[in-house]
Order: sequence, then C-alpha cells, then structure tokens
Amino acid sequence: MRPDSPGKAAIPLWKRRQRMRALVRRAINLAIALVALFPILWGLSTSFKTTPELATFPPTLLPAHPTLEHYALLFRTGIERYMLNSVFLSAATVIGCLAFGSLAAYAMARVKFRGGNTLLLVIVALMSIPLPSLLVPTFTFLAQLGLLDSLTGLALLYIAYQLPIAVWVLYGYFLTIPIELEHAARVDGYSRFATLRKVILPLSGPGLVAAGLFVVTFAWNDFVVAVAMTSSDAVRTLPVAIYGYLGFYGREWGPLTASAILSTIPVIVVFIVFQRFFLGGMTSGGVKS
Amino acid sequence: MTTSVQFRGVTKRFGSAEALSALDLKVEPGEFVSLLGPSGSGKSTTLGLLAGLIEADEGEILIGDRIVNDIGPEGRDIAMVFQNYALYPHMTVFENLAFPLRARGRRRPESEIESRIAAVAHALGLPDLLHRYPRELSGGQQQRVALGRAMIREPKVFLLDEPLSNLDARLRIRMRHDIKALHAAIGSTIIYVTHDQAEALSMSSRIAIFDKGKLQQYASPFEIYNRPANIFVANFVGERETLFLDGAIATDPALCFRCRDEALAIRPGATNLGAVAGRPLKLGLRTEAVELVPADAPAAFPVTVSQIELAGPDIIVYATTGTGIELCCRVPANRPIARGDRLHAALVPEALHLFDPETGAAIALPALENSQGRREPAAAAFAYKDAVQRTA
Amino acid sequence: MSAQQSRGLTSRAVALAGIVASMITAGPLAAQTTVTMWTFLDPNKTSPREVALKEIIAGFEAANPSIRIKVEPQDFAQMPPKFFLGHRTGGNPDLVWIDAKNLGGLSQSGAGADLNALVTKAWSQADRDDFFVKAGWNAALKDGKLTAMPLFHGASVIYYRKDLLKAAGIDPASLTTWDALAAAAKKLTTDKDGDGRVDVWGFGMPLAAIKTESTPALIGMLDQDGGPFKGCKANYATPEGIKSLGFTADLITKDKVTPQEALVQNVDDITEQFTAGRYAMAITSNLRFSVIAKAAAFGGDNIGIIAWPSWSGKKPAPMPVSGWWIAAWQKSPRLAEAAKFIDYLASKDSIAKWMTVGGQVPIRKSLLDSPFLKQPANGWMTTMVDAWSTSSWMEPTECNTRTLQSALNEAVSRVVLDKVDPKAALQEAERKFADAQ
Amino acid sequence: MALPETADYWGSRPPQPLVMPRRRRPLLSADEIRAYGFVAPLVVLEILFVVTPLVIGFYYSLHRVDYFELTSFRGFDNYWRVLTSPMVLASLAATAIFAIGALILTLSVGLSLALYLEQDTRWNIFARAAALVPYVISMLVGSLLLRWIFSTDSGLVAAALGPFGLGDTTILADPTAAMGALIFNAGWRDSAFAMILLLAGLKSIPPQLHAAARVDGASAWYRFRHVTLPLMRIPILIAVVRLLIHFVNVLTFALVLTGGGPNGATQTMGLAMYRLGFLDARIGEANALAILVFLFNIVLIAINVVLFSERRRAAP
Repeated sequence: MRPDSPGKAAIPLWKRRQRMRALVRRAINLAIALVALFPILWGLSTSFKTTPELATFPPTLLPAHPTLEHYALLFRTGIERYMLNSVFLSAATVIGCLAFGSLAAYAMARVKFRGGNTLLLVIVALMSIPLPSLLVPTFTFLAQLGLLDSLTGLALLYIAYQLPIAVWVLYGYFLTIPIELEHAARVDGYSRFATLRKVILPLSGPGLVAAGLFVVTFAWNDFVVAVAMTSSDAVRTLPVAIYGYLGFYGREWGPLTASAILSTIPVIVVFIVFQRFFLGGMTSGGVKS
Repeated sequence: MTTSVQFRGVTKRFGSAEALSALDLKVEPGEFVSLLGPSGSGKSTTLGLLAGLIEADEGEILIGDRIVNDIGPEGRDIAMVFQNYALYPHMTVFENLAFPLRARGRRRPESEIESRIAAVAHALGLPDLLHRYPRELSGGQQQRVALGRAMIREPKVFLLDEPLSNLDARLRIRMRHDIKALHAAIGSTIIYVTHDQAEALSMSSRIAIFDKGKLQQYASPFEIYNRPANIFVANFVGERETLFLDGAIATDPALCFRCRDEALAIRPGATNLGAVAGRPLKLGLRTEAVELVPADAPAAFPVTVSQIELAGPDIIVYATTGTGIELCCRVPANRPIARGDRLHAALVPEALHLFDPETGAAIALPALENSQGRREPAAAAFAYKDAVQRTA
Repeated sequence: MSAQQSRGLTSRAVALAGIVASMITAGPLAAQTTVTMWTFLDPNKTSPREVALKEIIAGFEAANPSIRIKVEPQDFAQMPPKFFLGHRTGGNPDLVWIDAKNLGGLSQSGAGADLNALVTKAWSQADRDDFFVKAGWNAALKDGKLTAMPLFHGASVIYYRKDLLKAAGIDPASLTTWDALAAAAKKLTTDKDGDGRVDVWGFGMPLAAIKTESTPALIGMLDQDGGPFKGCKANYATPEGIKSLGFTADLITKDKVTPQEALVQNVDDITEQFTAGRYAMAITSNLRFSVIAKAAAFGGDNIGIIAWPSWSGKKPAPMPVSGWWIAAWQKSPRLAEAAKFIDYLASKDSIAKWMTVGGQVPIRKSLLDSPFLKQPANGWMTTMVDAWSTSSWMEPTECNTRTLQSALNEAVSRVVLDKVDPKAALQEAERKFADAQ
Repeated sequence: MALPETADYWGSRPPQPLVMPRRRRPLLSADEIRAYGFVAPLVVLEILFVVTPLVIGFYYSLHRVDYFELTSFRGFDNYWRVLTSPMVLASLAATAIFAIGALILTLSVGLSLALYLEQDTRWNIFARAAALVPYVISMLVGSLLLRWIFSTDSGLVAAALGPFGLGDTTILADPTAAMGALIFNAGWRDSAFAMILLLAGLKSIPPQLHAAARVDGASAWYRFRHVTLPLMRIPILIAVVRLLIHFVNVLTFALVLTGGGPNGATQTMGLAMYRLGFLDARIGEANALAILVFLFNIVLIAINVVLFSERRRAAP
C-alpha cells in the first residue's frame, strides 16, 4: 500500500470506500446464498457419487469419480412417468385454484352479498387448518366417494387445500385494481363474468403468478397427502417416488438425492423466472391489500 | 449557518443510461439555486446525489470543503422537503417536527425540542395542528409541516424537491412567496428542484437548466430569460413556445431577417445585428420580439390576424405573414383588433435570440458602443417580469 | 377453464395413464387375469430381495401363462392400515404383504382370506411341518384359519465384523454372556487416527423411538420365566428387566462403547453406519444382511452374526421372530389365482430363491442341508437357523405391540439423559404399553 | 367491497307513484345470486374436502378405533387419555419451545433478509432467489439433507467445533442441541417465507419516508425502530401468526431430523399425532389430539382473522 503507487493513488479515497462497501455487500449476499444452498449443493454432489463412495466414512465433499448411474437408474425405473403425473397434478391444481379462486375472489372483492364478509374470514381460517390431522378421515371419506387412488381425487384435494390461499392473494390483488376500469366496462355493457375475464384477469398477472406459485409449490412437493391417498403405480407422483427411496431396508442415498435434485430443478427454474412477478403480486396484493 | 455546495465532474449512470454527465456546478453560501428541466433531465438525480440518496459513479460532491461522496444522508447535515412531503403517517405533526431533533445521536432536552417546535409552528401557522396526524391535514398544511420539519434543525443546506407540485395554482403562488421570505429570513443555501419555470424565475438567485443529463445553462434568472445559452433553454423558458425560424440577417436594402423568401423587417435598435449578416442562423422569437407597428413605420411587414386570445390586461395576437409564417405578439387589451384584420409588424432587435443552426448554441453579438445600451435591460426586464407573472 | 372441462381433462388423463400402465404390465396376451400385489419391494429396483421377487414372479408367470402378477410398491408404514381400511371401502389389491405387528390387525379386520382352505388343504402334513419356525406359522393361525403365509422371517440380531474381532483377538463364539459382549465392545472401541475421537465404536444400537429394532433392554428380559408379557399386560419392571435396561444404558454412559447419538438413530442410520465401518458390532435386522453385504466397503464376507447372549451364558437368549407374511384379500374376485401365487411363493423352489438370490434365511427345514448353506459366506444363515430352532420368541400378536420397542428405547433415553431410575423408567414403558391397548 | 348496489349507484329510481304499492326488496338481488354462483365452487370444495373430514375426525375421536373399525363408543374418554398422556404433555412443552424458538429465529432472519435485500439490485435478486430455494423444495428432502449435516458422521460439526475443543459434540443426541437443530431447520426453510411476507409489507412503505428519515439524520437503527417497525406492525403480526400456526402443526422437521428424540425432547404435537395415529395405531386418540390441536389453532386463527380485518380497515 505505497501511497505513490500510481494505480492506487489515482483512485480517490471515497471511491475506494464505495467499492469496498459494494464488495462487502456482494460477499454478504453470496454468504446468504451459500447458507441457503449448502445442503442442496451437498445433495447435488452426493447424487454424482458412486455407490461405494456413498458408504465411505468420513464422507467426501465432492464425488471422487462422478457418475450418472443414479440418474440412469431413475430413468430405467420410469421416473419420467411419475414426473408426468406430478406435472399433470400440479397443472390441474394451479388451473383449478386460479379458475375457482378468481371467481370467488372477484365476487368477494367487488360484489356486495350477504355472507361475503363471513366467507372472507372463513377463508382466512381455512388457510390455517393443519393438513396431517385430516388425513385419516379424508382417507375414509375419499374411499366412500370412490376417489381414492386416483389423480382426480388427489387434484380435488389439492385444489380444496390451496383454494383459500389463492383466494386470499387474488382478493388482495383485485382490490388494488382501480374500480373505475370496471365501471367503464360495466357501462359498456359487460356482464360481471365478462368484466372479470376481459378486464380484471388481464390486469392481474402478478397476482395470478403469486397465487399460482404458492399453489404449485404445494402440489409439486406434497408427499404426505399423496402417500396416504394413492397406492397404484399409475398415479404415483414424484415426491412419493422419492419417498420410496427411503426404503424399508435402508435409504438409498444415490437415487434419493438424484431424484430429489430432479424434482427440485423445475421449481427453482419456475421461481427464478417468475420471481419478480411473485414479489410484485405479493406486494400489491396479498399483504398490503 | 450556511455553506457552499459544489459538484465536480459528477456522473451518474443507471445501467447503461447516463442520468447525469460530468456535472460541474457551484452554489455559493446563502444562494437560492433552482434546478430546472423537463422530467428525466437529471435535476432530481442531482438533488439525490447531493442528499446522498444516490451514489455518484464519477466525480466529487462537496458540501463546504468536505467531499461527501461516501457520507450517507444522515451525515451530511442537510434538510430536504420531498415532493409528496414524506410525512411519517404514524406520527402526529408534533412528532414529525420533533423527529429530526430526536433522531440525531445527541439527546436534546425535551423542553428545548418543544420550544423549537413552538417557534417553527408559529412561523408556519401550524400551532393548532400539532396533535393531528398527517392524514387529517390538507395538502397545504402537509406542505407546511414538511417545510417545518426541514427548518427545525437549521441545516446548512436545504433541498426542496418539487415541493409545490401537489398544490393548487393559487396556493402554489402563495407558497412561492413564503419560501422566498423564508430564505430571506434564515439565509440558508437552498437547492430547489422544479419543472415549473415560473417558480424558478421568481424565486432563485441562480437557475441551473438541465436537459438529457447535461447542464445547459447556469445563470441568474435574468440571464436565463434574456440570454438563453442555446435553443433548448430558449425554448424551455418563456411563457409559450418559442418560434424558431431558419434564415439569415440581411442589411440590404434595410435590416431584416430573410426566411422562406420573405424579409421580416427589424426595427432599428441597440444591437449590432449587422455583424452576423449573411451567415445561416436560427432565430428564436418570443411574443415580445414582435411588435405591431403603423403601416408607414420605417420597418414593417404586413400580417393578417388569425386568432386573438385574452391574457389578463393584454391580448395575444396570432398573425400570419404573406408566406404563412405564424407569429404572435402581445398588445394591450384596449386595442381594437379582430380576426382577419390586416396589420403591420416589425421584429424588436433587442428581443431576438440568434442561434447557430448546427450546434444550437447562442450567437453572441458585439455590443454597439453608443449609449443606447442602457435602454436594453429596462425593456427586457419588463418583458421578463411580465413573463413570470403570466406563466404562474 | 370451467369445472367440467377440468374434471373432464382429469378423468381423460387418468384413463390415459391407466391405459399406458396396463399396456406396460399386461403384455400382448388378452385372456389373462392380472393379480395385484402390494408389497414394499419394487421388482424394478435392484436390491437382492427385489431381484428375487422379480425372478419368482417370472417363474410363476412362465408356469401360469394366464395369470399376470402386478406389483404395486407401497410405503411400508401405510400399507397394512390402508389394506384393513380398504377391506371396508373397497379398492384393495388381491394380495398384500403383512409384517408381524399387523398380523393381529389382519385377523381382527377379517380382511384376510383363509389360506388353509385355499392353499394348505391340499398340502401333505410333512409339507406343513416343513415350516420350522413354529412361532411364525402359528402367529397367523387363529381358530383353525390361516390368514397369512410366512415368506421369510427376520429378527433383530447382532452383526459383527470378522476382521475387527480377529484383530482384537476376540472369538465371536465366546460372546455368550452380556458381560462378555460389553467387554469385547470395549476392546473394539478405537481411535485409529489418534485425534481423540472414536472412529470405530464397539457396539451400535438403534435407540430412536421410530423405526426400531429390539435391543438388549428387551432381549435381556426374555431370559425370565414367562417373558415380559402377561396376556396383553406388560411386565417390564422385573429384576431381569431392570438389569437389562441398566446394561443397555451402561453401554453408552459407563462402557462408552455406543455413541450417545444412538439415542436418535433409527435402524436405517445404524445400518448405514455399520456398512460404512463405524461399528465393530451393531444391532440391525438380519433381513438386511444381503443389502449390507453388497454395499459394505470392507467386504461382505467380513460380516458375521451371533446369537443373542444371555445372563447365564448357558443357552442363548430367545431369538425374536418377525418378518413378512403374505395374505389374500377375502373379497378379491381373483381369489383362486391369488391362492395359486401364494402356493407358488410358499413352494420349496421359491423359498430357495429367497435364500440364494434374496439372501434370506430359508424357512423350510428341507432346505437346511442345501449346499448353499454350507458355503462359508452363508454361515450366518446357519447361525440364524440354529438360534430360531433352539429358542424363538414372538411378540403377542393379539396385543398392540407397536409401542414395545419404542417405549423401551425411550426408557433407555430416560436413564441416560435424565438419570431416571431404571425401574421407574420401565414402569413408564409399561404404562405406555397399557395405554395403547 | 366498494361497489354500492347497482340500482342506487346509477340513481335510476322510477318516479314514485302516488299510492305506494307494497314492494319488498327481493330476497336476493340478481347480483347477489351471481356472486353466490361465483363462490359456489369454493364453498362446495371446502365443505367436501376440509369440513367433512374435520367432522368425521371428530366422530372418530369419540370412539375406540381398531384398524379403522369403530369398535366402541368412548365419549370424551379419548380426550381424557390424550390430555393425561405423558407423551402428549411432553410434546406440548416441546412444541412450545420449538414454536417460540423457531418463530424468533425465522422472524428475525426473515426481517433482516427483507431489510437487507429490499432493493431490487441484481445481487439482491440473486440472494433472494437463493434464500427462497429451501422454501420451495420439498420439506422432506431439505430436512434429510440437513440431518446429514448435523450428524457426527458428516464430520462437519467436528470440523466446525473442533477448534473450540468441542469436536466430540453430538448435536442430535443432546436434548438442547437437538432442539436447536430443529429450530435451525425451521429457520433455514421458512425464513424466506417470512422474508416474502415482510418484503411485501416493506415495499408498501413509501421509499421517501426512509429517504426523509435519513436526511433527517436518523441512524439505521433509529430509522428501523421509529419508522420501519411502526409501519410494519400489521405485516409483522400477520407473519407471526401464520408462522406460529405452521410451527405448531408441522410434522416433517421433527419426523425426519430427530424422530422426536432424544428422549422426546423434540417430539412436537404434530409428531405425537403421527405416532399415535400411524405408528401406534391409536386412531381414536390421534383424532382426539388432532381436534385438540385444532382448537388451539382456532385461537391463533382468530387472532389472524382479527389482524386481517384490522388491516383491511387501516387500508385506504
């Protein structure tokens, strides 16, 4: 740090401090990311280890001989079918929640009807019901409806579980849309439904994304409900398949981490793509309302 | 309790766009400087940089002798009034006024805080409102509270960011007056951002005009109005749009401006227009640069009145020349003029603004050596004052 | 999207998925009966037992071209309750695997078809007597009805590392008393790299409350007359019980041959760690032998199993019996085909497959002198056979024994962490057992 | 709910006749009927798949259930059994410690993250996305991975604490440390959820208020204490209630990370319910416990509802 070194001396002190601060901020951001991601990065590393290496002690941080054997095994045993089931189920849940959710949220946000306020409070209450306590009765009830062990039954359950939160987010979002727009549409002769479809929904992108992401996170990751309500291979979802690698006679860390990584990638991609909308939707909708 | 402010080659980029390029600006202690420009011109960026809310990419910012680039707003000893007042919604007026006093690290005795608030509240006519919340105040009252909050600490530099833009027209004129009185009373350096030229012209000791991130001109309101440094300034300042004509000064047979095959006669005056005769020019015409004259005046060209507008004591006459150039001028309202009248007009040499058509920069004229120069400021000053009143 | 559209799409996709699935499993032949079976094994996976199941199914289908076996792997914990419930609500598979703790539930629910009538009626007495683990056979027998057929038996056993014992000069045959076991474990607990931390522990036990195996706290009690149960009443707080619990806790606190972390480790953890070489001896299920042998870095032939020690050393403590049984759903429309498959599973050939491919101890006497068992690598199987033949013990199937191991494990925790008196800890465990009845 | 009834809104009342016919307001206006149509799918689905199972669960809780067969009516005996069971009582304490600890950790980390990452710079967006990953991936997988990191076998604990002479520390087998690990697991996953809720609240504070406070000379702490915190009161309270409900009921963390051990130190009510119902096959009692937990939730839910209404009133 010789003061006469030409490169350094040219940069004023305040600028160096400014840069230092920016660097420190970046370092902190990196540290946050590392703490959050470390376990997942370990899972990623593990998924590339050979089976013998998985059993060694102490465990290695990075695979000594990276291999794709676990991923290959997954595709040999038809994981793509479970993925397809999960994709279908997630899509059905998101579509159902957004369709029914925006109808209900619109009515609650814009139409005065008896019981509307009560319904709103009931929605908030429903959001907080713990699912595990409902499993056994749901199982018996679903069996009586003949919906056990079917994707339809599972999708209906998921929609019912996630509708309250979708309504909550959308309700908040709809309230932020200027009511004048809607008056204009109604003066122009649009019905309630057409107003919702042609005016409100096109303006609700961020709200729909926020609600959709909450819903998809649940539908894509749930194994508690799926494990209880389904049994046949044709309707097995990805999380249940992952859960299966926690086998009866010991965990199979290789396929377990590999399938976990496979299931994680799509959610992360979706979230990164929609992050801006997500926060936007939450900001102007769900919380502020 | 006053200090100078200086920008030295300050540049700020947002992404790849340069919001402010290489700004050099010095504000002397106790000055009232307006930063004037259209939205996106860099004036608010300049204020943000000075407040410390934005960090500069290049260059240095000084308050007094201190480089403040790496000092946060809390360490700069400044006060700021925000466009939307930024009153703390969860605090009463009293608490809002007390905030700057309590926020500073050093504890002040509550009695001192109370007496300061009482004084400021009295000065701004707020004593009855101290226990209300901001949402219970009118726009003008909120504005006063915001001012009071800025005053309470007696800062060295006052920053005002379009503080009047949310008020109605009359209130705005009154607040303008009050702020100016306030400046006279406390003598702090004030930096005032506005896009309203009337505010800038009526209050400032100097005006800095910005466009596209560049400082266009930095001078007294008088200079700005009467000697705009370039086409942008000439066009931006003034009651209504300035008319720009491409052509050249000719002295033969008489002094005139040749444009579109037409010779617009210029009445004799104190300026040495002949010095730039012949070269291509852009001529800027405001209303005061056109005069209605008798048909037999030494310099006159015929026009036809196309429209008239009442503007207070005057009327604005829109008139078309033979080739269809539309001029406008101001005459006292008692002159009987109607649409379709055929009249004569002449250009006023002292009120003409000449610019280089390539660079847009003003062309300076060598002054005439005779004594008639005295007349010029008086006439122009009248026009300037006039413009200020009318744009309000 | 309207509700009708969404539901329509759903049902169409379900139908599509069903068609795809049936194309995969049904094959080209049309006039076939498909028998569905729930098990925790997945024949598409590669563990020895799963391979054995696949081969057995292939053999059966070759012999019975008109019957297809479709396996639907299930979560092992939810499979039995789902089956019992499905008996009422419908939707059950034709066949299901049942573990020891659910045999009682099976007979109580009435979901299991009588296999005596369907299968063993046609057997000779010799055939029936061939199943030498009598406790396992009788457990599924109630009022003359056989509701489940044993497939293979399991037990919580002590695994050991031949190489490590040899290096320490310990003869596994000498570990007939608990004291000898503790002494050996002490010798085997070592810090190889000298960093002050133990690298290889002498004795590993799964002591978590979930996913348990039997530990010395229970096995030690079996030495007493009449065992730890009187009907469906637990009788733990006996002198033998107190001694057993104290011994187990001491392994952690006094002998320091078991890491304290064992208190939260389940049998999966212990198995993984034994496989990774963290233990010289450890308790896990004998059913896992083939999995461990396949994955162990130190080589499968270095693994041995000993019979349970006892207090006196005169005779080994009783070997517990658990394992898997197969049952047919009483309401199945394909009961005849299902019974055929059970018959095949119980055949000498299939049991031999479980032994040679699946690495399971054979449950038919007639297989005991097969050359496979004479191989040195399979010596552990002989150990198991001997232990079960000498003395075996099965949890009372008529009671809810689900809290048995977990409550005893919690009792160990109480003694180790809370320094509770063993007797009081056992009384707590007795209460837990009683509460569950 | 701002739109007045249509007829009044357009002011289109017919001229009043001399003799007023007795015209009653129809029971339901056309708009109301339409509104009921709009909320019908929601109401039907919730009644079918949430309310009905809740009622069935209550019915179960009054019986002895053996393998899903209701074998005898027990009245409220199951409740009594549950309330006097040492396992449940211990789990109550564990749940309280866990929920409060996790709440404090999650909320403080979430709030710090929200404050620190509020600006939409590229690096902040990256850090936010990374922090969100534990929340969006499966809870089961996340907890499994953390469990490995906390186990002595990973060697990470020894490596981290070895320099302090604590190389032999066992986290999962020590009741206090295991609870700490459980709380860490919750914080690791759910801080991002708190961050999102709070970030949304933060972003609704006009940025000029912060700028004003800075110019007024307020330090970062003073700004937080006197500007941010008072304006964030409702979003914070809502986050508190939502997280509390989640922590009181969550099962996966404890099930995967510690299995409730050691010695029941980390056995939360969710796990107790799971053990009773799924492991010990005591379904009547499990349902009784579920109903009791639900009643406790109702209290939290009521607070949530009250906060929600207050926020709606406060909104402009």
